[in-house]
Amino acid sequence: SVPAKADVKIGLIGGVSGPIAAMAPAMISAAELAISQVNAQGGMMDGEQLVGVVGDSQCNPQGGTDAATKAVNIEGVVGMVGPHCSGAVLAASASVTVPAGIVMVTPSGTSPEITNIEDNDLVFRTVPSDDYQGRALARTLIEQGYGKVAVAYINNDYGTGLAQAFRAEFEAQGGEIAGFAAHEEGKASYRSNLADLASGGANTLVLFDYGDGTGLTMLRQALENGFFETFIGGDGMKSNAPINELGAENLSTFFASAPVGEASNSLETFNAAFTEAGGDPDAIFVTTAYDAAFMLALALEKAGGDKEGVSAALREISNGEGEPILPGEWAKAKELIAAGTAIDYKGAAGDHNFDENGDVPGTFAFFKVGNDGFEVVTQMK
Amino acid sequence: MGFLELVNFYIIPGIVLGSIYALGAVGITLIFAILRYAHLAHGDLATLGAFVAFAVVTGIGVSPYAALPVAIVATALVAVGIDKVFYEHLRERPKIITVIASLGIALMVRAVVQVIWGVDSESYVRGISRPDVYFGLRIRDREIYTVLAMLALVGALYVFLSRSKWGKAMRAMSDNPNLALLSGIDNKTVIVLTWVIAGGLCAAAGVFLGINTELKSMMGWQMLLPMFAAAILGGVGRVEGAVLGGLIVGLAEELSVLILPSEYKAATAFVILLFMLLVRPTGILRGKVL
Amino acid sequence: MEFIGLVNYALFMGIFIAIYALLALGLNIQWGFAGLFNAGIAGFFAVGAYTSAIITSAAADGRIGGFELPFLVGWAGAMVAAGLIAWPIGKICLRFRSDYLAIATIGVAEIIRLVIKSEEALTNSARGITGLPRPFGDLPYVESQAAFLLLMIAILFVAYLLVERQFNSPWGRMMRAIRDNELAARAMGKDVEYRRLQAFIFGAALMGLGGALFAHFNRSITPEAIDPMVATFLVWIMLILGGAGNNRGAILGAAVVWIIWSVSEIATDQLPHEYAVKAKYIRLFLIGLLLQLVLRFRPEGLLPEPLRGDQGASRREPKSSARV
Amino acid sequence: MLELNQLVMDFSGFRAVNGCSFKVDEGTITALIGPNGAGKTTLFNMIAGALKPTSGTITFQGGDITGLPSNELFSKGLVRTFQIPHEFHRLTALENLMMVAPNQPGEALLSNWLSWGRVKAVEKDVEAKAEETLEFLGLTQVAHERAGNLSGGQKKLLELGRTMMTDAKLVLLDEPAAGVNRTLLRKLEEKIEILNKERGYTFILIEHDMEMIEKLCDPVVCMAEGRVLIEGSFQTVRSDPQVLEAYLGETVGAEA
Amino acid sequence: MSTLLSMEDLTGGYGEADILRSVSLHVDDREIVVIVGPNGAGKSTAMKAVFGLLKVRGGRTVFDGDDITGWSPNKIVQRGICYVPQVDNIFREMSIQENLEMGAFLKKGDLSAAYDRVYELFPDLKERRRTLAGSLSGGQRQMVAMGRALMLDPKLLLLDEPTAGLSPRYMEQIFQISRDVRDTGVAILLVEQHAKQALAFADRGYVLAAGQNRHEGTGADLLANREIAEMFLGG
Ligand SMILES: Nc1ncnc2c1ncn2[C@@H]1O[C@H](COP(=O)(O)OP(=O)(O)OP(=O)(O)O)[C@@H](O)[C@H]1O
Ligand SMILES: Nc1ncnc2c1ncn2[C@@H]1O[C@H](COP(=O)(O)OP(=O)(O)OP(=O)(O)O)[C@@H](O)[C@H]1O
Ligand SMILES: CC(C)C[C@H](N)C(=O)O
Ligand SMILES: [Mg+2]
Ligand SMILES: [Mg+2]
Repeated sequence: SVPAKADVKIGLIGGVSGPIAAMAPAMISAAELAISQVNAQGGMMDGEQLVGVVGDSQCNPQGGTDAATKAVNIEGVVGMVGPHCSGAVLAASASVTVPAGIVMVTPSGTSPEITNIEDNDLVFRTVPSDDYQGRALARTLIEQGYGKVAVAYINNDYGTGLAQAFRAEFEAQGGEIAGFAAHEEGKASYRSNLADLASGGANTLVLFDYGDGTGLTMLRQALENGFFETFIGGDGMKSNAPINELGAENLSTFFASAPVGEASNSLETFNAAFTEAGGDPDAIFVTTAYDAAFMLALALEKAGGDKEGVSAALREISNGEGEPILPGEWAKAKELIAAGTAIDYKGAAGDHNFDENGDVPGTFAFFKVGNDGFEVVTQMK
Repeated sequence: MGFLELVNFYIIPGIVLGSIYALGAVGITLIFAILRYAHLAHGDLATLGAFVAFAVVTGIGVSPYAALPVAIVATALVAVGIDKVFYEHLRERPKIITVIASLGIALMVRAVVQVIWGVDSESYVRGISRPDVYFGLRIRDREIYTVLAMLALVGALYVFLSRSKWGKAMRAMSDNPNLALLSGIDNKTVIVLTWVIAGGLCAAAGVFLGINTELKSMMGWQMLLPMFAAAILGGVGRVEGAVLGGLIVGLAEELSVLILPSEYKAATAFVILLFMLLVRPTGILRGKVL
Repeated sequence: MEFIGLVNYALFMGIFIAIYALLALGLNIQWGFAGLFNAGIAGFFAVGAYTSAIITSAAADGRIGGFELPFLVGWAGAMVAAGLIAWPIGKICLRFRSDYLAIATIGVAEIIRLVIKSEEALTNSARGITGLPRPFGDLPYVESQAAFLLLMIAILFVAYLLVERQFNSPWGRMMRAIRDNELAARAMGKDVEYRRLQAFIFGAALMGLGGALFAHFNRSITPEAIDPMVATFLVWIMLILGGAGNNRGAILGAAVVWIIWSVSEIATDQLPHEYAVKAKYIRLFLIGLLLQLVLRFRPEGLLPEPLRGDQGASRREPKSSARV
Repeated sequence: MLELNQLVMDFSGFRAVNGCSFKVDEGTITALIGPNGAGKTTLFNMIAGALKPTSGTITFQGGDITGLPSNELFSKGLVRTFQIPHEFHRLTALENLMMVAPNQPGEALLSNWLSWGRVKAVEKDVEAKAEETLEFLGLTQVAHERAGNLSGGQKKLLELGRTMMTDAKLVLLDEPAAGVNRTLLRKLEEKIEILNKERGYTFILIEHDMEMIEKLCDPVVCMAEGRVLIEGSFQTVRSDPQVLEAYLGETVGAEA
Repeated sequence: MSTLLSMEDLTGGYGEADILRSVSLHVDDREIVVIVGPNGAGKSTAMKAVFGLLKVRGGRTVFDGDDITGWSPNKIVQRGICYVPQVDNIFREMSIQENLEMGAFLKKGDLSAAYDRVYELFPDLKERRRTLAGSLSGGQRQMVAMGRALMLDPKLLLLDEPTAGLSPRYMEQIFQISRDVRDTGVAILLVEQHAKQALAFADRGYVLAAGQNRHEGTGADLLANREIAEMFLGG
């Protein structure tokens, strides 16, 4: 008989309870999709199962370090997807994963501070730093002919990061910012905020927020009261919630940017698979979460299940050279790895060629709301 | 900025928001005065009420206004039940114990909501509704109903408290529970009554918040601090004070955008509160000094 | 799971418990002894953490500080800053009674939180401050954790001695008297306002230290850490469960509550994997429920407040009291 | 020693004390009597700094003390008791007395570290004195009981005991006899007399117990409706028809 | 004359320790009974025991034929006992009138006769009936407390030191009222430190010390006992 083989565990650490409770479940199930694909297509190495250990980081450093410690020390994970929130990423990497030599790939920690962590090359992310997306969006808007916009952003690292990068680039490109204001999440009314922003005279509102959170409230109140004509969101707004709650017919002037892979059928492949698994592929950060888990699995496979080599392997499987691997192509990748052939993962959220800091530059697309959800308007550079 | 604009985009939203706060603050102020503790699970009970109504709305397809009574009754029952199971045996203990217990209840209620209804944003009615314009004032039906319902519920409560024997008994209980007992006032009934009222109003706050925005599992928790500010602002134990406090907090939050950077909107309630405590520590209407 | 893993986990819990115990001790000075209902712990925690971060981090564009001073200077600075900010807050707020004070301090803490979150030049706004030095940070994982824990225990021990002596001295008696009856204390010649302020500042300084230790342990501080739930309410739960008015109770409470908080996740992870996400909500439910159970069966806290005047061995046992 | 000059106290429209003036000489035991609600306690509250007079002045040993907070008055040697006991309910009876002792070095934060020896030495003296006082009041068995659990009368005794813990110059006693057992009361009377004669304390005593007043007090001031009705020796006051009518009633008056 | 209230070998206290140790006493119909004793003897505790406000570990209380041990206070009030505690005996944040109204909480119908009676007894209260009771002087509070209990026409009135803090004139009056009330058919059990005056007008008295019965007898007998006078009544 075959000797029982130990499972290979990775941590799926996210803000299940706490302020981003509404976003975390979709991200976790996207990562689990990757895991189940791995297991369905032969598992790890000699057929070991890949197991995702879910931990609750509560979107704060206290919870993040606690969950990470448990995952690393009690569960014995050899890699980690998450935490979701930047504060938790910063804390958990400094006090747990980096000292323990565990690779961490965050799918949503977007703070520019993550770039600077002294991490012995152990902290990666599949989501571009807010700096990149903000700038890319600014350039796209200029190209699309928006000259004057107002910006509303949620007052956290995500919103602040995007908004500031956006403003810098937009103004540098000759655009005019006619209103720039942060807001706290969770308030019942934002009409006065909107009125104030609208008083600057812009017709377009750039909204850096979450589509299933405060961003939805603001979008609704803006539409209902006729503030602004056009609405532009970041990836946080590219969520199904506005379509479900407000109706696609009301969102004809709503656009959002989000990271996508260059091989855009990567995204379609993922979308199909995730929809089949019962997920919402337009939910925020699901593509990055999926990619993070899938890449971690590839790296572990390449490193032979040993945490030591994961970091190097992670770079090798997606450095742009080698046989392209699309989302879900585990069996193929496994074979190639076994054969010693170089592979290059082309993810749903981008190609993920990590720079020396473990960041990805990200490629973005600009979406509009069509009849069946979001449709790509144009690629962004 | 024109006058109409001020009214449409600052005053009216402020009043609607204030009415929602007021519904919650009235319950908080009653519990404060009669049972003498800060009930930190109030916000999450409001969430529960909102989701109960949601279940009714999606289950049998009625409008949220029709579901409101169901939510009120259900939440009132839950509140009474929570008191019986968890708070009752702490009655003789220092009040801080119950405050901490209510924090635990907040977590438990929220967990129940999250397990049953999940964590996604929901709305009672899909789509958007644009306001009607009356003489340049942009008002939605739901806003009128919110304010009217608040006035009706709180007005009825006010009459009950000042006219009926049980209303007075509630005050007596809040004043000197032992002596109330010795006067033949059945403290159990008074406490049940308090929870029925507080729980019911709290559900109404949740439902109206849901009607005016969306339903989220954290919606109540996020309303908790402004509701407390409103209760204290109005004077503890004063029902009409809580309404006034709620309206002031609501209006101030909306108007604050005109003078403060909008990220400080959430602080306005507290700035007003601190200022008021400095000049008038008993609240706008003279409340209890606890 | 390996033995060394358990050790690591235990070390980590020990560090967190020690940090929270400092917060609980600070709160015990304010509530347990002076009767001050401070519900703004997060504010002092944050001021301490950020002060130390500014003092010890490397210089950065666009915000003040980055003095790169040793962490000890940062910690001292944290205590001073938290104490200093407590001074005007206390001046204004301490004249409010119990629940009013609570809501006033919550308000102040919220304002502090918003300032920290929004003021780029002061705190690097929402991104927080990173790259803080961590004592023994260069050692390998286990050694580094162990050394840090020892340092925490040493600090906690000193703080405990400091507080305990104050409590058992006439100062503590006076504070408890003021807590019980302000009017009478004043009539007996005690300067109530001044003494309250003293206790408030003393407690706040410890909270500030707790914040600084937390920041340095994680090498970073971000606004997410000053969420009222984990930075204020959790500390209250610890103190009340441990036993307000009892320093050992405060420390024990920190340990018990943190262990419940952390271990409950391991417990709910036993649920089938399909429920992995729901398990986290159930975990919160469980935490709430355990809290109810402890309060039900130990309503005076695990270690009730001692009747301090009755510490002599020869003295008779106090009658238990019906009401406190 | 103490001089009250046209004191007035208004409570939102209600005038509780209405132009009250009298003097208290050093070394006397002055009685303050009068019907319920005459304003006696309110007067005490003003003298002791718990209330700020609406108008009028108070001088104590030649200095104006109007409106000074009570803790400052305490350090000038002015101590009061409360009619409705204000014990520190979670402190033991013994601690209730010990905390009163003035100038304890251990009340300063730093001296608990810099001069612990001295703190302990002073503490020992204070404790001895407190125990002695409890003994005298018959409270020794409840010395280590929480004061909140004492009986009504025991709390009143504790009130009185606090005044014995300091070297006061002027002691204001608000109905020390109410609720106190009569046998014990006779002992208290002796003690007050001793404190007055030997230690030179000056007393102002609010009382409704005529026996006690007769035994201890001279002069007697009778208030009614916020004003001084009459002032003089016990006999003069007692036989005054107005006092009889307003205060003493028939039986007690008839005994006179 | 039949026995209205009887306390039989009652033992109990607030916590672990027994404050009352086998205390027995009884009150007959239309009787005024006074309890005297040193401070801390357990007099107030004995009264609270009637209302079940402490842990009773032995003995029982019978009222008008019913064993009321363990009943809830509001049921006992309904059964016909009114109690004026020694301390904390008013609703501070309610007006005088409302205090009285709460006293009559269990009474149905028109209260004006009851109000008139109380205001007649304490005219000082009448003119200030809208004043919050918490701002009253010590003596005035005592009047309100007494008035509250008189609102309900009880069968038995328990008064814990009703005269403490009252001026001599009112003290007289309280005793007079007690007699009047008794004459309308109400029995009274009271605790007094004005022991001589109280024993002089009471039908019977008990001396309690250290939680135990010490002496029992008619008022006159107790007053005549030299030892009692010296030990408990102030010589
Ligand atoms: N805080 C207050 N607010 C309003 N009225 C007050 C207040 N304090 C006292 N009074 C009123 O002032 C009057 C005098 O009260 P005070 O307590 O001085 O009387 P007293 O002479 O001490 O009577 P007693 O002998 O009954 O104690 C009373 O009528 C009382 O109602
Ligand atoms: N709530 C309580 N908890 C614990 N012990 C108490 C409590 N109340 C009273 N005691 C104790 O019970 C004993 C009797 O008290 P009680 O009040 O019955 O005395 P009393 O005879 O009424 O005295 P007084 O004449 O002073 O009112 C006292 O020693 C007191 O310390
Ligand atoms: C899930 C998101 C809210 C996380 C956010 N982008 C952050 O960096 O904290
Ligand atoms: Mg008085
Ligand atoms: Mg008594």
